[in-house]
Amino acid sequence: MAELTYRDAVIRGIAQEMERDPDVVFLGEDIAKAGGVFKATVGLYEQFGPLRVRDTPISEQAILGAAMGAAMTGLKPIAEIMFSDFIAVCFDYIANEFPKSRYMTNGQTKCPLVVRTGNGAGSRFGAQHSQSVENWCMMIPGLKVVAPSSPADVIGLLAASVRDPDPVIFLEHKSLYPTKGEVPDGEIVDKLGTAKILRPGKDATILALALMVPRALAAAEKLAAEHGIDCEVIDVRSLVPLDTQTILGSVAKTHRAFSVEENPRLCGWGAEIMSIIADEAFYDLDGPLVRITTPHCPLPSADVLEDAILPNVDRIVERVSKTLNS
Amino acid sequence: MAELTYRDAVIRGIAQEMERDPDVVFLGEDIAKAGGVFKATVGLYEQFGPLRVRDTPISEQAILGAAMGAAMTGLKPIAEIMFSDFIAVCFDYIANEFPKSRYMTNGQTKCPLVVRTGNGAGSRFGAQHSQSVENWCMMIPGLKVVAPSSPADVIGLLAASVRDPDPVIFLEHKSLYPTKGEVPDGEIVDKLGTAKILRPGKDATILALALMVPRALAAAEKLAAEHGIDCEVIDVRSLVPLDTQTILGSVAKTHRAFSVEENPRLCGWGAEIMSIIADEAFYDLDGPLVRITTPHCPLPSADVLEDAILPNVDRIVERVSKTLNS
Amino acid sequence: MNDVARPANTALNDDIGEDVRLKLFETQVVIREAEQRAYDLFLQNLVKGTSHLSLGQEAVAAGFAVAMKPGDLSFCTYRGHAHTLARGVPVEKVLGELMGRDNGLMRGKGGSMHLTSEEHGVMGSYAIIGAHLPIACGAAWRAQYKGQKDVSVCFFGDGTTNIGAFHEALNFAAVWKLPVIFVCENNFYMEYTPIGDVTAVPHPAADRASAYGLERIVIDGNDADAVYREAMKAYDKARAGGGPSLIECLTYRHSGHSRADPAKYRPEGELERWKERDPIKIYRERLKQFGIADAQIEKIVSGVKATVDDATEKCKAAPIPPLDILTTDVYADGGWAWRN
Amino acid sequence: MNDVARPANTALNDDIGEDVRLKLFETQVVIREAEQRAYDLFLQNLVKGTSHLSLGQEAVAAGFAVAMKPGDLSFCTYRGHAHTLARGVPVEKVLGELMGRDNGLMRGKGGSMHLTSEEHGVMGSYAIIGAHLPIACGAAWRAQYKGQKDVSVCFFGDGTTNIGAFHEALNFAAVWKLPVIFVCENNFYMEYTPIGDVTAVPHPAADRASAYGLERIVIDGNDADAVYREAMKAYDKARAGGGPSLIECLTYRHSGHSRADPAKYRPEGELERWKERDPIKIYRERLKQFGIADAQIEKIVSGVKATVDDATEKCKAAPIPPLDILTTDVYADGGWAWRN
Ligand SMILES: Cc1ncc(C[n+]2csc(CCOP(=O)(O)OP(=O)(O)O)c2C)c(N)n1
Ligand SMILES: Cc1ncc(C[n+]2csc(CCOP(=O)(O)OP(=O)(O)O)c2C)c(N)n1
Ligand SMILES: [Mg+2]
Ligand SMILES: [Mg+2]
Repeated sequence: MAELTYRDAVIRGIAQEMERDPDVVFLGEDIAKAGGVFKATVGLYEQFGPLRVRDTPISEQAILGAAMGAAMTGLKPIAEIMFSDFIAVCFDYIANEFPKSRYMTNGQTKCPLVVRTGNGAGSRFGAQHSQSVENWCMMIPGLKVVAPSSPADVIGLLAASVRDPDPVIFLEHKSLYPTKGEVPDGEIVDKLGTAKILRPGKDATILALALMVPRALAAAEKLAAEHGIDCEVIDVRSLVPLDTQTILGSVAKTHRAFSVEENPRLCGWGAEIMSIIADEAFYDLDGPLVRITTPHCPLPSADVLEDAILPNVDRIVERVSKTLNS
Repeated sequence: MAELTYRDAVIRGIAQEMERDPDVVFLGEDIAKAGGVFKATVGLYEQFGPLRVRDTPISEQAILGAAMGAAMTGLKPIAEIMFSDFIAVCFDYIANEFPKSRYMTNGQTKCPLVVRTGNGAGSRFGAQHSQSVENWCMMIPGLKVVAPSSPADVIGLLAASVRDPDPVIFLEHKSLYPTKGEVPDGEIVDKLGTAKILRPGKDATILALALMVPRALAAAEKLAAEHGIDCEVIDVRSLVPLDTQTILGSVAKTHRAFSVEENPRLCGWGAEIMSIIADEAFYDLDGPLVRITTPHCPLPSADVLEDAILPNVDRIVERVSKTLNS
Repeated sequence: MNDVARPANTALNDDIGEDVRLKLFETQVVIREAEQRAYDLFLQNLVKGTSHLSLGQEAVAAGFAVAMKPGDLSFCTYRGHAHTLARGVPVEKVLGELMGRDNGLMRGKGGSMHLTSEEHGVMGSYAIIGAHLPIACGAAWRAQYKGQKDVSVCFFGDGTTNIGAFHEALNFAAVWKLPVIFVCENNFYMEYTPIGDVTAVPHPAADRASAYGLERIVIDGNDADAVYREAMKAYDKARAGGGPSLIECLTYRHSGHSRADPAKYRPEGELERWKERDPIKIYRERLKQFGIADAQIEKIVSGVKATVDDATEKCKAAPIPPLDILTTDVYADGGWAWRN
Repeated sequence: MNDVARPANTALNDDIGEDVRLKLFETQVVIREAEQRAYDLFLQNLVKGTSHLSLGQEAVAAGFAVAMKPGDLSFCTYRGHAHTLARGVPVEKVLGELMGRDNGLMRGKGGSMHLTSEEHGVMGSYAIIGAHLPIACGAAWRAQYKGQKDVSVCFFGDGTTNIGAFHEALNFAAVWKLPVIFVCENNFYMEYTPIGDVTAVPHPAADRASAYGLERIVIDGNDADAVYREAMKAYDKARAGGGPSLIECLTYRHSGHSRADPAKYRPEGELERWKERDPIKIYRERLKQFGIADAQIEKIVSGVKATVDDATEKCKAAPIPPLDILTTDVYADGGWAWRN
């Protein structure tokens, strides 16, 4: 066991997989010699050399297209898109190429690659560098979509993503990079498609992802202490595949569900999950399904504004307690 | 009153607005001299001349970027993106530029433009030319998103979109182009953000969009005739702004809701609406909220396969009747 | 077309030789016959969907394919029947796919615009303009990284040179010195708009080569020998680690952009002028010039016709795909489960 | 830098003249002082978020801005403070925005990367590489369509020339003959990677000009006179209907890419060599050469310093933005309602 930052966990996760398999290669902007703009790839160039860790031009379409062509023909590329907002400039690969090739070719084409990207708000970068874009990916059939909240999950889910035979979008939360957590020694390999119950509870289920996970946990403690409400907190971790068993199992027990989403409201992952619950677990429910999201609005830059717009502990506590007490 | 095809309604809608306002200009690939690949812009070049109706290179980013710059500085551009799937190659404008500029600049920047695009399946074009991408747009804060189902709505909503001071994504369904409908004479201007109850009913609410609207209506007739179930069918028409009043009002009356979505399942507009109903109208509900969507899967090309994958009348009838009778 | 390099060599035993020439001819005829049949089947409403024919452009596909080694990789567009057939994919598989039959290359799941046969090195047909140029770079990167000697060849049209992905791919390939060949089939039109109306330079590909430090290459795309020679040069260079090439082939499509297009936008006489330079006509004469007997030529043609006829009958008799393939092969496990 | 055109004219009353020269100098000093202050405030933790300084690149911003007429439009990147200040936007508004104060240009809603002041012709700062090149085309299209005589000027870096939108915009502008000027500030680095490592040609912009039928232009971006002259030429051409220009300005940023970057990737001595060619140092000497007295120069500098000091105090004292602006101005009605 060692304490590691989420940032260093990314490095360790990539290194673990590159050591294991010489077909794992890594490309992106400023990721090699400079170690990445978030310093989340420091040392990989030195360890694995210029053929396996390659700096690219500012050409996101070339980055993802090249990753795909390499994946189709025998490599297991990891591609970095520096900020997840930039997925918009290479969205054709995310939406039309990676996820459709296997289906269209009746199973001939494989596409085992990972797109790592810095997602989410909290760095005062403003509207074009702070978005939570997990839903841009979740809504596309054929992708897998993962968003870890802890250093140990970073390593384990990254390993699982690299080993997965399908294209995986791996969303690292920028505001989690400096956070720390205990990480077991040795190889770590987790499983995609598995949510984690981080805090068992009986009164309500709170679903959260990435940066919202620590906030949901803190809110649950406060709800317990101040309102006597015992919440079960689930870290969804993997949007696709989605662990509906764990989620529906929890709702069957608590009879109430809340989502805490960093994304702007419309068509968020919470909407999807709530629509599943409202269909399949309707008769388990004791009351409304409530989503706590960032308002459906671009993100502001100033610190006070950015802090105020995201879901936070107090907003979660208030929404959950008011809903359950009404 | 005259009978018009949906295709000709597009032409008439654009012409109506270009006649009214010389600042309305129109650009896209093959839209001018050739009249558009769907023949939905025939005659506009002849009527309005080469300065107002302009063919572009195959440069979707340039098309949308140019539309934005023109809109910011005083024009009211209509830009065509030939197939909605191609939004993926210019998604930066849809996701990061149009919808954020006004907010980021604290209201300084305006962006009054319309992106028209051929959306949806049914032409045996395969996975990269058949998608329903309304949710790619709906999930982005700052856009407006419209999808008409009838020729009259095409004209009225297109006029409202062109006159709207915000960026509007206007989704024309490719399979509806040849369909016909009655259209009033003279100028037609509709209102964004308004759903339409096309068939009143008391037993369940069916929400549909674009090509799914005629199917939902046909299903409702069959449900009435064969199952004695009286469905209210709502054409959602405008995803943003969303007419939640009409929708919630209907659910308050029927106590049951279904969505019929052409899009692949995850994070569809139906998920959003169901999550709103499950929160705000929970106590109105008599049973599960059910979404009928295309499977979460790319689209096949062969006619039999394509026909089988989209929601159709029988599938709607079966889902609704089974759900209500269980 | 003043700047087109025309082959000067007319010696009997020249660099190309008889075997290759016969192969070049046969390949062009296969494409011609199969495409014409696809058109007929469309008129009979047996080909649904869209389809984009290469009638008139056969020499490009044949020249590049015949010059390939097994293991070399082709990346095509929606106008990909020609390149798919040129790699030896059976006509039946192609027509079956166009007709949406279970015997199609992808059992009807891909359709005309997405022909793929990895076993023949056809790594896919891509229907989003420009998308496959970066993808071909990736395949070439794999070859470079693994020390494998195959080349990746990427075909696209003149109109494609104006989209962003073209630019990114060319720069990327040049900087990484990848064994990838970019083949621009300049047929002078994007869909219905003349390329000159929307392009800042006369040669949409070649006039951009210098922007990537590449040689300016324009060839006669209707002469399979010229294409073959240029292809060989480019492949050799790529295999030797010399990096990418960008080759602009001047050619012309005899039919409309897609099955829906009567191509009324063409100036009068243009099609006729190009038909005089029909690649198959040119090549028939070439074969004669090299002393190949008429009978041998006719035998090839009739052999191809028989194959196409046979394929057509098989496709007509083939079942439609079963609905249980609707949601297969979304993921590598064969299924489409997005949840547990 | 052998191919840089250096101004030869040293006559006292040359084409530029004293008034413009003083304006060029002052503009550069404003940028220098304001940017240095931004850096100090960042060290004091008063500037949050990121910021991208143009220290060392002032001559480009000054030269292009001073050559503009009122009504001309600037389109900037995340490295946009310089261009914003050069159009006359008050220092206080810029620093206020960087500090997230209510007196900022956009009241803290945009931040350092999105400075916009439409009343000064600053039509936005864009943080997605390449996105604003097509947007500038659109503004130029409006001018062309309406017969208005303004030009749209779009600034971007060397690294930006490798993204697709660059290519699409250049071709589009050239084909439509738009009054738009593309200004590449080649500071030899994308974020931390030397541009030469990832670009197929030595001059990332100029060596691509011919791909769009444009003239190859490379100038000394550290000499405000050279910049001013080239700007005037390009603007005149654009206003006369002669279409777009692409101008590559060779320059260098003295600080790191952004506030987080110590710029350790630079080879030793590189920064020092460029500092010898500091644009403000160069221009101070130029002024002397043209007989401007030291005292007058110092007066300009101290005037600017006083302005920046004053702005700093005002920003420190300014309130933070009220939370009720959090969701305003998403839509034109002032609000953010996505439902009724
Ligand atoms: C991104 C994108 N934009 C537009 C289209 C529609 N489209 C299909 S083919 C085509 C013309 C392509 O022209 P060219 O590259 O010259 O190839 P050709 O069809 O002549 O072989 C267009 C515009 C598309 N498929 N993808
Ligand atoms: C599409 C996109 N990719 C990557 C980035 C991250 N990024 C910001 S600035 C930068 C370097 C830009 O280099 P250059 O164009 O030379 O401008 P400079 O910063 O040197 O002024 C990069 C890669 C971005 N903002 N947008
Ligand atoms: Mg063409
Ligand atoms: Mg730079």
